[in-house]
Amino acid sequence: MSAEYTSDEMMTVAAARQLRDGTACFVGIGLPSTAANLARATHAPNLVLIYESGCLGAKPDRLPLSIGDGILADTADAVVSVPEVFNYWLQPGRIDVGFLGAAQLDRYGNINTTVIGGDYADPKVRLPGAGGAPEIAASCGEVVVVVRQSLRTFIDRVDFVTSVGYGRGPGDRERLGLRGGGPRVVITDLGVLEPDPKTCELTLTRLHPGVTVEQARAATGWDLAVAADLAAVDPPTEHELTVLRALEATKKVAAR
Amino acid sequence: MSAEYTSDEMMTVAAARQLRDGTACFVGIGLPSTAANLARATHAPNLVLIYESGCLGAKPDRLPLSIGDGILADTADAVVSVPEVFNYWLQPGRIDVGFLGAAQLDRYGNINTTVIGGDYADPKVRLPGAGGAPEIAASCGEVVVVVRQSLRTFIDRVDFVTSVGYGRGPGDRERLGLRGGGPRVVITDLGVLEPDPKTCELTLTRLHPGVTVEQARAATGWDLAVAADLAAVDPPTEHELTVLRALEATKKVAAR
Amino acid sequence: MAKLVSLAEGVADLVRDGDVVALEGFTHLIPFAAGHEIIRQGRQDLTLVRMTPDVIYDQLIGMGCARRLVFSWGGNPGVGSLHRFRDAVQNSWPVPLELEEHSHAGMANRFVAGASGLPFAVLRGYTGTDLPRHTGNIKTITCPFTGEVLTAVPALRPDVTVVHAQRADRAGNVQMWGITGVQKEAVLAAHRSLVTVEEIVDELEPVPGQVVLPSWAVTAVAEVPAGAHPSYAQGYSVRDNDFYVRWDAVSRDRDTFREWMEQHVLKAEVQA
Amino acid sequence: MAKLVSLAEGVADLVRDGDVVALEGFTHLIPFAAGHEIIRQGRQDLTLVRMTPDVIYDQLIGMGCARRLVFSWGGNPGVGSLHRFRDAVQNSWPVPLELEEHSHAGMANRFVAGASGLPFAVLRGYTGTDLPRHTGNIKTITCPFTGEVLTAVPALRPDVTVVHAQRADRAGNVQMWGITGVQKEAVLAAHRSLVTVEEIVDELEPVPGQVVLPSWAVTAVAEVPAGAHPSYAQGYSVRDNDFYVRWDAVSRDRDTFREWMEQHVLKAEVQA
Repeated sequence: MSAEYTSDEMMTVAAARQLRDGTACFVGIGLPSTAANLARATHAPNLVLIYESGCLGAKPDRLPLSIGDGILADTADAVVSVPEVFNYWLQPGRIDVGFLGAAQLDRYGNINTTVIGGDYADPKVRLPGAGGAPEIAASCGEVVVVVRQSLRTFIDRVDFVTSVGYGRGPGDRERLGLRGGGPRVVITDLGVLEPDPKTCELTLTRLHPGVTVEQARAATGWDLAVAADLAAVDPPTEHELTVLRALEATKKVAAR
Repeated sequence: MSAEYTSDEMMTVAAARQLRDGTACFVGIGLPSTAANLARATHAPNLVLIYESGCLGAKPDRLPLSIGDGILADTADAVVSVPEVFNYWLQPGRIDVGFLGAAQLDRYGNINTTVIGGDYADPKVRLPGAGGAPEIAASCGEVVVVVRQSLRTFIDRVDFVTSVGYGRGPGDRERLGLRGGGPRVVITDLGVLEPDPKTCELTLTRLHPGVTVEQARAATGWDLAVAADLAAVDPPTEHELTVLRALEATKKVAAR
Repeated sequence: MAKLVSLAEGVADLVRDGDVVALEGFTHLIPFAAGHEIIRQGRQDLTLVRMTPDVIYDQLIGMGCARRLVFSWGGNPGVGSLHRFRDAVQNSWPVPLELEEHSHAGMANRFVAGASGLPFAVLRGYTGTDLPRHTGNIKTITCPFTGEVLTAVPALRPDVTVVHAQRADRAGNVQMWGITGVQKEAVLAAHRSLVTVEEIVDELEPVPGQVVLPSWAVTAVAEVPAGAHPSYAQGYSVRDNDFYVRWDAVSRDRDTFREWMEQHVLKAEVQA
Repeated sequence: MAKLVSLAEGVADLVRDGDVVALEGFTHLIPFAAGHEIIRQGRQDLTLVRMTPDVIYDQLIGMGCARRLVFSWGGNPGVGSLHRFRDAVQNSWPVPLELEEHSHAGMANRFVAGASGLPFAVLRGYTGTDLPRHTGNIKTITCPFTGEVLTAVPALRPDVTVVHAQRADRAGNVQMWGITGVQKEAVLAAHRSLVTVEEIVDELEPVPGQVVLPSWAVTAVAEVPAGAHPSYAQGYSVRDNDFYVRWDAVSRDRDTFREWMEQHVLKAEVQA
């Protein structure tokens, strides 16, 4: 029996499970960082965490509060300059997994973190922008996206392509010359989506315990494809929950 | 009264005097390194020595035996990578003076350190090659050349242009887009040559004590121009000689 | 050789109305005190450049110092959005703010090109995104050996770069360590530079992970203890994470923001 | 993750006949022991790459291991010329040696491009020299923003790079310091890499000026104490300057050279 848990906890645990031990992971701040550190503290002790601040192989014993948290430099195998992390480490395809969040995501896994609504020059909401994401999405071996699923975030066509998923469909990544594999999986608070091997369209392949297909459809701004062999995600184990909550607690302590 | 001294000592002292205190100097190994360290130990204590091994602001208390001598790293303000020394420090024109030697030098101050005689594919003598010299000669604010003068070295046209002086004459550096000023002065064991402001041709402007114009002409493979106001170089001072000999002695000790 | 100056002198001498100004830093070593001095001295019409404009840029923008922002990620790190930045973009308050928007990889390489004395940099970047449609200076370039098409971005050459570091010696040699971001490149790319430091010491003891900027590559150095607060200086201070959280509330409202700036920046005692 | 191997295993696994091989080092940390093992294992037809081929390349060339040399300065540092290199170029002894010749700036940038996953690098270099007349892969490139014409050189991607470092830990993370030249770039540019180290330790204590290569960026690590002799490893040994002077005499004559190699390299006891 699992303990009680929130949908955000389920999402973070499911995201952490996507990271294989011994791989190198380029970590965005927020949900991806929490999930990556959970993975390192559970099934993937040799996961190599790479932050765009230049920290290679960071091994924080608490959750970093930003991408430039001192704990990352203190525990890294090497701290390199920001140009170096992008040019020598990300660009040549040395990083196995890019771990990204999104403000908007479309059916082909394209990500928007730039502007919402209106047009670029006069947007409804101005978001922080690209950061490292366009090149993480282009050059990592594969991409894992973690994002809460809602009609606001899961839309048919993103207002601005900040980071390319599968573009407008099959063959687009190759045509653009992007060398990484693109989004392998999207983890949400409702379940798991994976690109259809033929159409590249994000398809619901797993649901978190207690979530229905209808709920997932209702939170998706396009006609959501559902896998024939739709499966259920295992609920968080006691151990996963304990470690995750301990990590979250360190964040609150560090913020004091 | 000065003490007895050799023509090589006179050459080294005259070369050292060319370096102004507080400037940054890109130092080749051999004669240039000896002269630059002599300058630092006498009139130019704040001369910034830069070696292509990545040592910025090296302050060796003995003569380094190679461009990668440990004493350079131990005493440098910063040790940077070889790509960095060329890209961030030399290329943008941050270095005031480039201090070079030569196997052959022509009337326009072009330098050969690549091959002598025959053709490139089948040379009479294969020399070490370019090293950092082409870009030092191109990008430093000015270049000082130190070289023993003889018919073997001072030839009408170098067999191979390894590093550009004034090319084939006035305007060539500008046409090539070279941003440094080129050779300002050539110091030999016989005297000092400077480019004619109009023709860019190396012109004998000073003679070391006891050397005649005829000797200089006899050691030059082209019809050597002589300045109307030909002057004499001051002989080495006691202090210059004492410091130079002490430096040379450290070299013998370090080599043990 | 770098001149040792007070912060007020340094800003007065080196930062001019209309300049392209980079105050660089990557969460660590953000030059807050220098940014505040720029605000106090009333600089206007600045083009602000930075990979990660955060709270100090929110303040500069909210106080009307900037007419243009060149950047790749503008946010309150670990907290969320920048409300003064948003208000300027969405509502032109207090003055309109032009944007020139890049990715981190693009901005980092633009500084590298500037530091290297090259007019442009080559990278694999931006491809397939909407950035090139809105940012004019992202072009393609073809490899003369393989024919492959890559991306080119122009060099960044700020009029002045301002950074904060842990230490300098009396000769003006600067030492920083920990996360040093793109600061070396930003200083070397600029025509002038001002470095604020936690302390000026007799001798710079070498430290693992250090980046040293020789005195002759820096224009001026000012001793400004805690000059990175609420950011941090590794070995000297820890990040004031509460401040960043509080800033979210302070900066949401124009009046609250102005009052806060009045009290904490404009009326702050200025070092002579 | 890097494998811990013996030197003999490392060379046997990673260096193959016909390979493009870079044994990098800039006076400091020259991988002599690894070069000797390559000679003992009788590798042939190698394309040797290095900015500053020195005595170990003279030995590889004199023993007939190489058919091609890509370089920017070939000499005996602080002493003079390389006689085996000269003999190969001037007299094709023991086998002909093709040359591909660059400047240091060009070679360094070729390694940077290789490490960066780019097909070429841009620099201000070679202009007006005779190098482009004899070296095919030096081209021009035009800045898409300013129209300025610059120089392009293709990326270097060695099949295998071999370097020597001070230390590694048991996980295979490598640490070097002092003059580190272009070694990081040479390792990252290569398809495979072998690092020999003075010692393998439990923990890599941080050192000022250190360059760390994470284990996952290195193929294999071999513990080879004094593996840089007659070069040096800062913190472990000093340069055997006498050796370099003696090499001048040893290497002038073909027979003396062969005898020396027979005695000091071919018959040397091989670590298992």
